[in-house]
Amino acid sequence: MPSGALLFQSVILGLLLGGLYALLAAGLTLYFGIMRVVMIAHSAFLILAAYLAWWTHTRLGIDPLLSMIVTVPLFFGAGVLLQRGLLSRLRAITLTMMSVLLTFAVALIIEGLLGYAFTGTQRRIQLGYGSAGLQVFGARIAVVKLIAFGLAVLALAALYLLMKKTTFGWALRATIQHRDAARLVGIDTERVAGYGFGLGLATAAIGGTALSLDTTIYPSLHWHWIGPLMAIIVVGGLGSVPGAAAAAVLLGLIQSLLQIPLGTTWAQTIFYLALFATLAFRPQGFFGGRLAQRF
Amino acid sequence: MAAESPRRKTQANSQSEIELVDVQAGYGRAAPVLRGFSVAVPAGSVVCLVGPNGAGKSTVLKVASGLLKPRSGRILVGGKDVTGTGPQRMLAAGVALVLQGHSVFREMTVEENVLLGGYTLKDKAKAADRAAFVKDLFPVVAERWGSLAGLLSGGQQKQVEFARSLMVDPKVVLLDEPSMGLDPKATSTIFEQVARMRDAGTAVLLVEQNARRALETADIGCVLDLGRVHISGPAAQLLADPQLGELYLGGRPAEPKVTPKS
Amino acid sequence: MLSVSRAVGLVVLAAAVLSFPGLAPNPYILSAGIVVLNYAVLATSWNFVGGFTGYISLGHGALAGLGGYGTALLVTKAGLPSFVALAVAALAVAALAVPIGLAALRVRGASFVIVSIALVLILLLVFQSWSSVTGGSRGLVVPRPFPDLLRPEHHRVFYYLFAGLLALALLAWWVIDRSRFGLGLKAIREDEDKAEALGTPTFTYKLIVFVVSAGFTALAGGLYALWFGDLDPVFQFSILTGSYLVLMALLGGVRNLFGPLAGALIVGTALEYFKGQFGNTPLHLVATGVLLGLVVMFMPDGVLPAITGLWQRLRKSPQSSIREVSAADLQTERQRAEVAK
Amino acid sequence: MRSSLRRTRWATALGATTILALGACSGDGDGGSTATDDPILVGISLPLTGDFSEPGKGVQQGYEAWAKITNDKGGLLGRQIQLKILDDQSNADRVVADYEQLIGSDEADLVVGPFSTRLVVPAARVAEEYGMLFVEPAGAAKEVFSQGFKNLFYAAPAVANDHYNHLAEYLLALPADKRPKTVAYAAMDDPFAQGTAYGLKDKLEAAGIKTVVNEVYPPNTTDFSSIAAKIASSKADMLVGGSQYQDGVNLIVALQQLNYQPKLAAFSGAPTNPEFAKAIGNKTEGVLSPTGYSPDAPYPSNKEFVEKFTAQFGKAPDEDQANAYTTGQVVAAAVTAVGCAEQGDCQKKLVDWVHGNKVETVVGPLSWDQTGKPQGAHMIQQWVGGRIRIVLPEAVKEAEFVYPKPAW
Repeated sequence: MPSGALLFQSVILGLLLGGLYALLAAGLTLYFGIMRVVMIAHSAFLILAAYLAWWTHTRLGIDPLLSMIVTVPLFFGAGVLLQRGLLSRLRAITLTMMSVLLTFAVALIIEGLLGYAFTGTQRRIQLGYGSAGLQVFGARIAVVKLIAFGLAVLALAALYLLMKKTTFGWALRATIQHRDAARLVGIDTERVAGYGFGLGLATAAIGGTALSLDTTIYPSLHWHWIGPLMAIIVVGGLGSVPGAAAAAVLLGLIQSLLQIPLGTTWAQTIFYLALFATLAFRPQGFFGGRLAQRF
Repeated sequence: MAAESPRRKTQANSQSEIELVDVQAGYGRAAPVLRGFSVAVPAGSVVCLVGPNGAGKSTVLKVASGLLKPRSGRILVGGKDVTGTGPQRMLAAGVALVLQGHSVFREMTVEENVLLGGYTLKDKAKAADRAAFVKDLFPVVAERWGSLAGLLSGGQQKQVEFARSLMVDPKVVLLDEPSMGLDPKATSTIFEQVARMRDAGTAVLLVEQNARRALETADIGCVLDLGRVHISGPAAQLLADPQLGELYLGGRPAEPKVTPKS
Repeated sequence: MLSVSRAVGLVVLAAAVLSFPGLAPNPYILSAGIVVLNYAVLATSWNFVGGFTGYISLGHGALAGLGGYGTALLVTKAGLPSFVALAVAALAVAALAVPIGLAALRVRGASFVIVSIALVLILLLVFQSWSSVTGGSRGLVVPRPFPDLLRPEHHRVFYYLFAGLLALALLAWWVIDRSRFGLGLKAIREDEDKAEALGTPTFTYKLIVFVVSAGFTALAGGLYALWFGDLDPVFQFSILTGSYLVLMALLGGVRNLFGPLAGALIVGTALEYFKGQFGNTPLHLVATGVLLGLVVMFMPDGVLPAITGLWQRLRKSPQSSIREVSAADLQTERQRAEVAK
Repeated sequence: MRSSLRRTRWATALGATTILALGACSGDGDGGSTATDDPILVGISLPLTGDFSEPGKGVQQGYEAWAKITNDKGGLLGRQIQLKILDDQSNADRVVADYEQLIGSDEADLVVGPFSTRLVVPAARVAEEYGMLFVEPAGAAKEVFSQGFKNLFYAAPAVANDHYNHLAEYLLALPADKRPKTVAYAAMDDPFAQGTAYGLKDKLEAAGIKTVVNEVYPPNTTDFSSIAAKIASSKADMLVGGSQYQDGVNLIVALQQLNYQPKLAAFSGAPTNPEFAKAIGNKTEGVLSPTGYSPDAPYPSNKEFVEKFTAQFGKAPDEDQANAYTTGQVVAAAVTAVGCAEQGDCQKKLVDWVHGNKVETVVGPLSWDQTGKPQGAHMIQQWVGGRIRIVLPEAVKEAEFVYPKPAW
């Protein structure tokens, strides 16, 4: 029987992890909402951002967080280009299937280029405060994890405000929810879709930076992330950002707790079990989102 | 009517708000759906297109709203030729389309839905004015102002869509099957609202399966078949025509029933 | 109906495939031939789902892995003879495909792809972790079905076994293609809602064809395990394998009987070429990615339809004196040369 | 490319038809050359890309150093050594295809092993079935030796399970009240890494030392906080990590974050890495690691190896390079003793020779049992005073064993 302290520690770790999952899943949800695109390359971009953060720190000697000044706009632009230049040119009838393959190809290209530029060696940022921890009600929280979590929360909050309070956010939500109707009220849905993609990819830039603070990175790491993220967006209900966030935190928590009795590997299966259970019993997802059944 | 647009009053009947002239249109390389179709919607009137399935009714609205470019023919809005411009331009010219089925933004509030109708308005004050106007015109919209649009009943959603389309103060609203999927009670409400829109000064081009009910509301009826106008005339006249009734309106006129005309 | 030219082509193709072992200069080339045949069987099996219904599965690598492990476990744990184990394993995988299909096919498009990816990842986790049965990361050794054969002979036998399996898969595809069942499936590909409205039992059809596809994939995976001899979860349950199959089928042409086969030849060769070309850098991944991207963007119907189209155009206008030599032309030539050799 | 390497070595052995066939394929025009002045082609497949690429490249350097050093001294049997290295992309399918190609198509005279247990077994099977001698630098897990291979030899002092033998002896010799009472194990799901940790676990458990945590994590694990939480919560006296490099570092950092302070911490792969100290914030004092190789080891050939390797690559060799070099040394010893290097009957003679003899190498004298398992043990190194030093066995120690270890 695990001790109370270990349980509490695991709950904290699960929440911290869930925050990062939520941010990353938000990006995937955006793409899906906008174009019904399952963006396989999202986690490859995530690793790319982590590498850029690592590079910033190792080669330039400055704080990895500063890399976001470059990566966030860069990824935004890349997202716009990806949507306008490639995805929007696919035939509408086979868009969902072909976009999977196209983004898969993008993921392979990123992985290959990362391996070419930085070799397959595992990398890790070594921060002065890397091993520091805080004592909180008997649990210890690593400072770097807290920073990563803070980044994720800030980014999610910013995303929320953007979606709720700005004209662009309204236009983006309208485009996601009913593209034709959005066009008919005068929204340039093509452009909004492009920016929406940029926004999604920008979350990967932030997520990647957060990720780089406390884990090892290597070029093929993105395969490790794409599964859980896919599971999260399905469980949350394809297309629903709040649903994805809820599913992310919940699954992160369950994963963390399951690691106590089951160990690392078996605990990961929770994502896929949740995915299969969702599709078998409630294909529209557990937290809203009405698109799953149709698409 | 409490909420009438003064501008429209002065313009009434001076000309057609929208006019499609000899339009040929179709999809891809297939044979044209519309073959020399013409219709005019006079200011302050409801024009109703009826006709069998596949006659091209929805295509007319796609052309009129700029979603589909005609292969030939002209589209005039307020007398100006706007042929071949996209939906954005058509909206700016004063043509708003309300799609078939449900097209509210379900995960957004009624307020957000309606205000998005004024997305193209630069003038904040005007948007606020229009919002007040449509809230007045559609009491349901005002009542459910803060709720998620997806939670409203079908008829209520349709009214939100009407309200949304009126935000830009269009000259003409195109309605594609507004009563589709609604129960008879909601259908009655919707047609009442169509009449109110007209009375408030917006011309309406209406496409309906529920032809008899629609013609009861409309001023002018057009029977569309095989891609062109078959018969057109005052709606009441079409309703009364027994032959037409048999062909296009689903049998003989029903037993005289009380229809709420406003 | 087979036209005369088709029949001749078929005979030439069969002759080329069957004479390859005699012509291969050394066992290495023969083993490379087996790898390509294995890819061809897998891509053709994939095409039962991908080609007929338009559902793209990135998870067929996992079904092949299941076939491999199933065969291996039935041989080592249950003591079945190798080829009995292969048949039983394929049936078991086909049976397992029913619940998988029930979850994956209830939903359309995107979710299906996600499920197919998830299938690979979860099986990887399970086969890695459940090491008391699967051997986990220590791997699983599959006993040789013909322990007395020397390696070159062993290759030769398996070459013909794979060729036979390929013929069987192609035949099954051909039969379905011509059946009412196939017609229903193709209706799903074109417009699933319409197909459903017209009374096609779309779900049942999709499920049946998914099960057939899974069965053939498992046969290929199991046969490969018997030939190869070593199983490791990391290599058996790899998304990359699945993506190669998709690339092959798509490149060759998913609506064409021989599309996946042609794709396997081209991609198999290309993968070798990339590996040789980029040496010890991971740029071969980039090249594969670019190839996949180009196919998706510019040739989603595949090379065979492109070539057929070209051929028909040439035949229609034989009077055009200058024959344009396009990339597709060269490709045809090269392929013919390859098939003939 | 391949044809230029193809040689006509079988000329006398296999008769006229073979000469014709090979001559036609080779096209290098010197079909009449006699076997003795041709280079000896050594075929190797290594993971130069993919998951194992880092150690794979280390092994490559070891082989290259061996070829250069041997060739500079006049080669083997008066023939130059020519390496043909293929990239297997860390993939078992590839490694088999590579050895098929090396043996069947390139007709390598000798083949030596790849990196990682996962790739050694399939590779060894190809070599076995073509009757080739197969000395390998990296298949340390016990499974490698239970496959019934007759031609396989592991060119290192000990298999994974025996790496900690000296440490186990030391701990069990301590008075009962000073011994660690509880141990936490965390091992990567990899036959080699698990082998090292479990070899020690078996011995300690047999002596009644309790296992309180036993975690296995997949090779791609990047976040160790949950595993660390379990270990920290167990308050185990001793920590044993069956690790390669980065996972060991990650686990230590995660444990530091939780302020877990064991009395003893041993990791199989990480502490000998030159970047280890910096990676864990220089809090290395007392961390243990088994090693099969030390650049300072007194064996005769080692001095030459370290010197020439450093000249060639600008840094001292570590274990991966040394194991590859050792592999070369074993093969060279066999070739020199038997007097041949080619496919066919010669291979059987080479195998028999290795089975029956002891070879002096840079990791010490090596001999093997019938399964190809080496009969030795690893040294135990420990970080003492900011450097990693040999502390066990007593006979070769460079520093005193520090126990309990200071806080990190």
